[in-house]
Amino acid sequence: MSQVNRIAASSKRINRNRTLTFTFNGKEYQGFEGDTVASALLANGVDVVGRSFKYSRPRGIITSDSQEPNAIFQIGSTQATTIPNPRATQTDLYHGLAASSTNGWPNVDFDLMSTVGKLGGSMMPPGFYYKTFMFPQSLWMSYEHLIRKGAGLGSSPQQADPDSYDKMHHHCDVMIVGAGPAGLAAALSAAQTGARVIISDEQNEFGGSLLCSKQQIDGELPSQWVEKTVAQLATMDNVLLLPRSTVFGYYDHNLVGINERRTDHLGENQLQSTRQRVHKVRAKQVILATGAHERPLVYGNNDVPGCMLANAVSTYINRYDVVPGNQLVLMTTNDNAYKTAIDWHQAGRKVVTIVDTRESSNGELVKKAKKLGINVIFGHAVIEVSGSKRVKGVDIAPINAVNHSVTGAAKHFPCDTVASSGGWSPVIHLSSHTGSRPVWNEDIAGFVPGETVQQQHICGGLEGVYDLSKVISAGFTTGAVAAQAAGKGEGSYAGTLPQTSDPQEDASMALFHVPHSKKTSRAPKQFVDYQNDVTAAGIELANREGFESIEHVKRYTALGFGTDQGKLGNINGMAITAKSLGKTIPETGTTIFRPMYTPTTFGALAGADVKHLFDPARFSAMHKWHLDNGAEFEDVGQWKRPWYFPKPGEAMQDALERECLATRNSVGILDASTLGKIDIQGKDAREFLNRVYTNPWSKLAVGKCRYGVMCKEDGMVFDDGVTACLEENRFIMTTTTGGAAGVLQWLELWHQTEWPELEVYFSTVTDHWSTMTISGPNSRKVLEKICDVDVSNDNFKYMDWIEAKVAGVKARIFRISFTGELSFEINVQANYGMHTWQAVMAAGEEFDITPYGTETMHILRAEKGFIIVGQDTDGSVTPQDLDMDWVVGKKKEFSFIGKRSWTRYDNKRDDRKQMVGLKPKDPNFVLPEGAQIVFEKNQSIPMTMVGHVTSSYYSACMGYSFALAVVKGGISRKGQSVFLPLSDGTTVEAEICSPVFYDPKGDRQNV
Amino acid sequence: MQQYSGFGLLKHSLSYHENWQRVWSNPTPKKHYDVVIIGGGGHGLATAYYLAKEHGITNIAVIEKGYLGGGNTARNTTIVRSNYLWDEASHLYEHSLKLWEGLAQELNYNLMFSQRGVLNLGHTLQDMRDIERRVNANRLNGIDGEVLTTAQVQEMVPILDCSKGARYPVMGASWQARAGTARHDAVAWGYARAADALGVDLLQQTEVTGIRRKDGAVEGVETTRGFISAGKVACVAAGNSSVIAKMVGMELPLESHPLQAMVSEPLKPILDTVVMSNHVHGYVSQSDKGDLVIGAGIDGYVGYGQRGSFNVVEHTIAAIIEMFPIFSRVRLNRAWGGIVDTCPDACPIISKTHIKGLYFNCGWGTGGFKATPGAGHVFAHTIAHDDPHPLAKPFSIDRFTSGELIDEHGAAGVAH
Amino acid sequence: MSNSVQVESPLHHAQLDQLIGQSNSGGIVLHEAALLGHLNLRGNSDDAEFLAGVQEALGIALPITPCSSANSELAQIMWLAPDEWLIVVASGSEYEVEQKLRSYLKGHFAVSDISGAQTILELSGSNVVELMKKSTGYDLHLDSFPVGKVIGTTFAKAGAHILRVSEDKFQLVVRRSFSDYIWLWIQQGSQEYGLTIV
Amino acid sequence: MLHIHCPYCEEMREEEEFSPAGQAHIQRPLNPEELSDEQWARYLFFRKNPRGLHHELWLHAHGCRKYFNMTRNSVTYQIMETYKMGAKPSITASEEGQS
Repeated sequence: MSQVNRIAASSKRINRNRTLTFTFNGKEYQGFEGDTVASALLANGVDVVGRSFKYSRPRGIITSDSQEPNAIFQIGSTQATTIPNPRATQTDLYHGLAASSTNGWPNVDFDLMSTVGKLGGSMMPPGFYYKTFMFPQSLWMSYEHLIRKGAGLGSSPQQADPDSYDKMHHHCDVMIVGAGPAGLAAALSAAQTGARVIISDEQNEFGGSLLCSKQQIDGELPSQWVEKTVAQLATMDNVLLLPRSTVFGYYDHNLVGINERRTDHLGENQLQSTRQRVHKVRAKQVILATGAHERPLVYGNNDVPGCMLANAVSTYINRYDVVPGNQLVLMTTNDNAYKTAIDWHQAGRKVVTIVDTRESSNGELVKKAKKLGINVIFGHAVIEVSGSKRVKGVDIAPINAVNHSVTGAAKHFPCDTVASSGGWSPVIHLSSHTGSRPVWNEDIAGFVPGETVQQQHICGGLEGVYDLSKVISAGFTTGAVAAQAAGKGEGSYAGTLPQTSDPQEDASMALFHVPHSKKTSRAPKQFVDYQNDVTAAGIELANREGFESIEHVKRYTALGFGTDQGKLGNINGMAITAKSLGKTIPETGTTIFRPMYTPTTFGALAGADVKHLFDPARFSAMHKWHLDNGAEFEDVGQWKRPWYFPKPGEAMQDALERECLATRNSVGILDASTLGKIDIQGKDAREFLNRVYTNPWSKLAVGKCRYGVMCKEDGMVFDDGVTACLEENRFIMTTTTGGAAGVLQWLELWHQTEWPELEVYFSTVTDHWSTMTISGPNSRKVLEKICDVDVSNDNFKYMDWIEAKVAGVKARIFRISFTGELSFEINVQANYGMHTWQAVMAAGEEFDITPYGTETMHILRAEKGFIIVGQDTDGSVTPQDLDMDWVVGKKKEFSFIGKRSWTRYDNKRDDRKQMVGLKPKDPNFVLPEGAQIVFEKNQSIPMTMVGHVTSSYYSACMGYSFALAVVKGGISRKGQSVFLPLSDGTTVEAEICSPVFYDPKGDRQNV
Repeated sequence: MQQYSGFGLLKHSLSYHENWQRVWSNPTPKKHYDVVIIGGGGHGLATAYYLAKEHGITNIAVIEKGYLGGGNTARNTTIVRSNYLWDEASHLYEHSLKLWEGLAQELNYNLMFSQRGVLNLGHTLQDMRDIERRVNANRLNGIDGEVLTTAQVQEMVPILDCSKGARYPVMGASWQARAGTARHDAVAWGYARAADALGVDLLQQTEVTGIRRKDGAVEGVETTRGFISAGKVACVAAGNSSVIAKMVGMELPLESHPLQAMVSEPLKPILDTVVMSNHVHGYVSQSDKGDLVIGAGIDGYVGYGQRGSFNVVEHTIAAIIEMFPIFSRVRLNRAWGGIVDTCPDACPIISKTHIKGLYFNCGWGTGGFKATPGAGHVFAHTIAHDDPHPLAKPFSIDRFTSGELIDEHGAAGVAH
Repeated sequence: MSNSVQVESPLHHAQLDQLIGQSNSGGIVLHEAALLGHLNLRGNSDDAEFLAGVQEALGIALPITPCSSANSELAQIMWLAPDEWLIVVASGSEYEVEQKLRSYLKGHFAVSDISGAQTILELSGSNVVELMKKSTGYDLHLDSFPVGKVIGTTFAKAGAHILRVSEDKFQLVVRRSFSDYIWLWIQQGSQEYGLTIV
Repeated sequence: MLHIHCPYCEEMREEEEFSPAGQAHIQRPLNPEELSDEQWARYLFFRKNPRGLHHELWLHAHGCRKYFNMTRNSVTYQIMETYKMGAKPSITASEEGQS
């Protein structure tokens, strides 16, 4: 049995010369190029495509578009390429496609869960979770475990995605969303003004509703007008056409987010290009031409496979040559849906009857249907469907829509398909994304876009205009108006409009929920939102329980929370709520639609910003040397800094001890290029430094360096570093690696916003300089070998800087020390960084010069009690807390940043946490960094914590472990013991001491 | 109050669920209330409930301009945890967590509080120091917590990329087993139902337009349904707190920012715990329905629009893929935004004011949901006694003057 | 002391010179204009004396229209901000030009040598605009981004200054420490077009 | 996603180039030492945070590195104007009239 529902070739949208084989739930089927998975399944007579989420009822395909709630599949043949939850109605068929249902066990045709659904269904009204599973408290996690087992639709891939994704930015005058009749007309008319135009459509080809319409334009099939128009647009340089491109979001200031599916229709592992591309379009004007979605009617058992939207049925017939059944009952509230019966009839299959809920209609389509011999019953409705895996028949009864009642006996009609149409709902989603509230339009019984602050235009079905001639005409006008608003053209379309004649239609009826002879609560289930099994009875129950706001109804019943986001059911749900509360629909209110319009691939949203491009990795000029020499790296901000340099087979601690000892005993070298460096010039540079640093700068002489601390205005330390006076009015400031950008911004902030009168300029020169620090008693000997000036202690003192040539390269050498050893910080222009580094390494070879990384640097500085901002401080520490009052200027005239805050109550407490050293009682035990400190060892929990360890190491040079810590009132507690209760349950003791452990007098750096 | 139970459910199913009682009534405002609470979100409703239940004050109105639980309660990612760094904050959040643990039974409403644990990943050495410090502090405060190695993290969440090849490799994590998630709407509804049963008037679709004062004390509130006299007025308006404060000429140390969150399409169970990463700026859990629930960082500008900028969504999703490369083909279903009122020290304000009878509970930033029971509880005490609850005391608005800030930025650098 | 001083541009490690000639069909053509002299100039563009001083030193008027650039034999000048310009000069001449500026300029100004801090990547080829669209949110249409215009903007997740040299040729001024990231980005973004190194 | 006119570059740029920097027109007190703790706290921490028109400070971080002012509606996100440092806004909300 193959493609039983495929009728003789008539549509040009499918290519009968290309047969595509695919599988669904393991069974092989065939379709044609141009099919969607849904059309191919219907062609093959597949009825049941899934099971419902809550009740496990068999479900079939209902729609032909983004509204589809049931045909949600798992598509893909491997654990790397599988895609959870695409809609069959929006998935182009390709050869070898493997699809399966996402629910149903062991399979969708025989689902064990459905027994539970049938028995337990009545136990599962909306909100049932909230009312049960509460006792005993201890068992909830077990209940939940079972509940979670039933969660979800499709499955996440288990392996990494082989595909890549990217993004593109665009700017245009007019962005048109939707390439149906309105959108295409608008594009043409806007483009003809010379405006830059982008038009996108979610379908695989342009044309929208015209692809499945038979209403002639200029005497030809509408698809011919589409072809001509698209061809014309394609020749224009100022137009970008984006088919297969869904606008998922409309953001502030006219930014439109579009996801283009580039290879999905070709199959898996199409690695020749990115799989999907997000286009971010900043448009001067946006035209929304998103059309309208047909609305189903809500009636008993309306979820039995074979119940479909009328327009979807027409689409399958006209676009795909697929008639999804044999005997049709059409239920409608309007003339328009008569097309479906006519299409069905003309396809050669039987129309059992048209059931029109109105008392009468004399529209042209009604007359045409009657003329074709199709039976029409007015004033009736399908109140109930029979069948389980396929419609077997319907009960049709006379109804009174005004008082919502069935007014007579129901009559049974056998059939296998029920098409319903409750009118149309404009696709207002995008217009809601930026906060615009939709407004109810009584004439079309639907919401249309409300007021907006966006530069936005709407036309066509979105406005509630459905006559093709009016839609096309509105498109041409809107295109011209939008172009003019963007500064192009005269605002009107001068060309001739294509001609089409619309059938005269009688008024439609505003009906949403079809009455049943039983009360809604007792009638067969009448589904509103299929995916979440939300029924009319459920909504009424929610209303009865007091959930009256439409948002409460949604949240209580899950209405609109499916992957179609309420496209199919929201309006019906609102109408049922309104009716049950005795309000109008606008009084009941609408809900605001949010992005995404349809679900959007994570990978596409991330684009190329994944893996090594997730965040820029920054490198110094010597990085390759570090790599070649086996460095392990530490992430510091975006920088990759050498952490330590293990020799083959060496453990980390061994490497650190070797690096420390080498530096203390001979010479070590550190790549310090990542420190921030800011060139400060201008006659007020000194004054500026006085204001932003805590210490004074007025007297720093040319050739000298000084350490400085910066506070935020709240008095807390936020950066530190050495600043050198290069010339009378020129300084070079260093900042921490992580703080570089922030400090420059900070300086600019104060200069630009508060003190523009100060003559000073700041320029970052971080990347200009490569910085290598040689440190240790032999560092001078190394430097002397390659430096062209006298660097003896007499000529080049501690805290001086000089200009010299190092290895033939112009350098600034700073005699500053972060290790406490004799140190020289050599700065060369970064293009010479590698050269100089290698020259220093060569010169140091005889002293066994040892490269070290950040970890050894941290140990050596901690031995000297030097802080690291961000490790020893955390934004709640003042210079006084650090026992660094010496870095606070006492006589500075200007009330420098941070100063005022130190006189607040909290800053004057004497039990503030203060920086101290700690010596563990066990000299071999390294306290964990982050260990908490208590005074009372035996206190029960909660314990009174008085501080914590900020830095802690084993010192190979001193032969014992040590730490830096903050302790309440610690400065006056030196010599006292504290206790550290550790996470393994043990408590260790340590003694508070000076944070300067090594060479407290500072002799070593002064030699 | 009608008791809920499995048995009740069965009974009602036999009568086609036609006889369920209203969960709350729709009263006409009285002329006077002892306490008027501005804001019918989770915090406001919890405050009303505890005032009625524990302090015997039942002549209370909760005034809500929209619908109950419609603000941040309806928009958050529902994470509940108490592993904060500083004593003051961790005590408050732990107080809250303890209340969470018995709340479904107390309210007779299943809030689906699910203690599936929270992992806070560390990606740098400093992250790990901070984690160690925080976990140690938590343990000594009697709050559960563990520091996990990369291997332990990998074992717990096999789908997390713990390889060294990641841009920011996972170096370890903190783990709080008692932490988890809850069904956010149910929290508001559960408190509303219980408060209503205790006699609290829940006035929805009612907007406060002014606060009337006399001699430095509140008299009542002007509303879209007329003047309502009140002995005390408690403002629990979250993102709109500054708007209410302005009615009495006050400024607050707050900025209201957009905070965005998003969910994927529902997936079969794949992620059992909550995984958070401050460093790569993303956090994710999987709901009982199967959605991946994802939180983003806040937008830097003031925004009352309940939406933020798209680049925040892009970055957040990239962060999720950085952590979970297998989610690359999963699809994002919906993204939305809330308005979070943030304090300079990332800690809330629970405070009396210089106006007698006027109280504020605000500034929760990204941490409000998890605090709902605790905040309501201590705020009710503060209102009832006109004196701060001991746990609320450190969160007085005076701290901004004295400098006694509780700087939680280290623990809460990213939204949660 | 060694006589041969090795100099390495920020993209030295990518060994672009070895990739030259490997492919000629790429829609993207990349060239590193390496090791040029880069000077950052600060000053007040309302100060006629300052403008005159620059003109005298460089023989070319300072471009003071936002986002404009100017060229002479000696130097290429890019507007970065109302009080900030990038001056690009021949390799090795930066010191001399800096001194010249210092000698001609009076009053409040600043010059910083940043030759080591950045490099210039020249991107051209038939698909160059597409690659640029992947990388920056700026409008690349000639009406908005004409030849000679220079903008400071984002390039992927880094910052960059971008100068349009011709309709299909751009110069990117990028920071040294970000250059490897940008090199990776360009390779990724060029994959579908092909990349030719010249 | 905001689209912002930089008053220094004199053209529209994408939000990614900018960083917001809080409320505009907060002047640092000239005499911090003379302020009470309350006054100092007000300067440090207390903000208007209006629902409606807001004057705020922005930095063109990836462009010209200049700080500038913006008047923006914090509900609709419409930008009324951007203006240079030192300039006064031409559009202000009357104290009462803010939405």
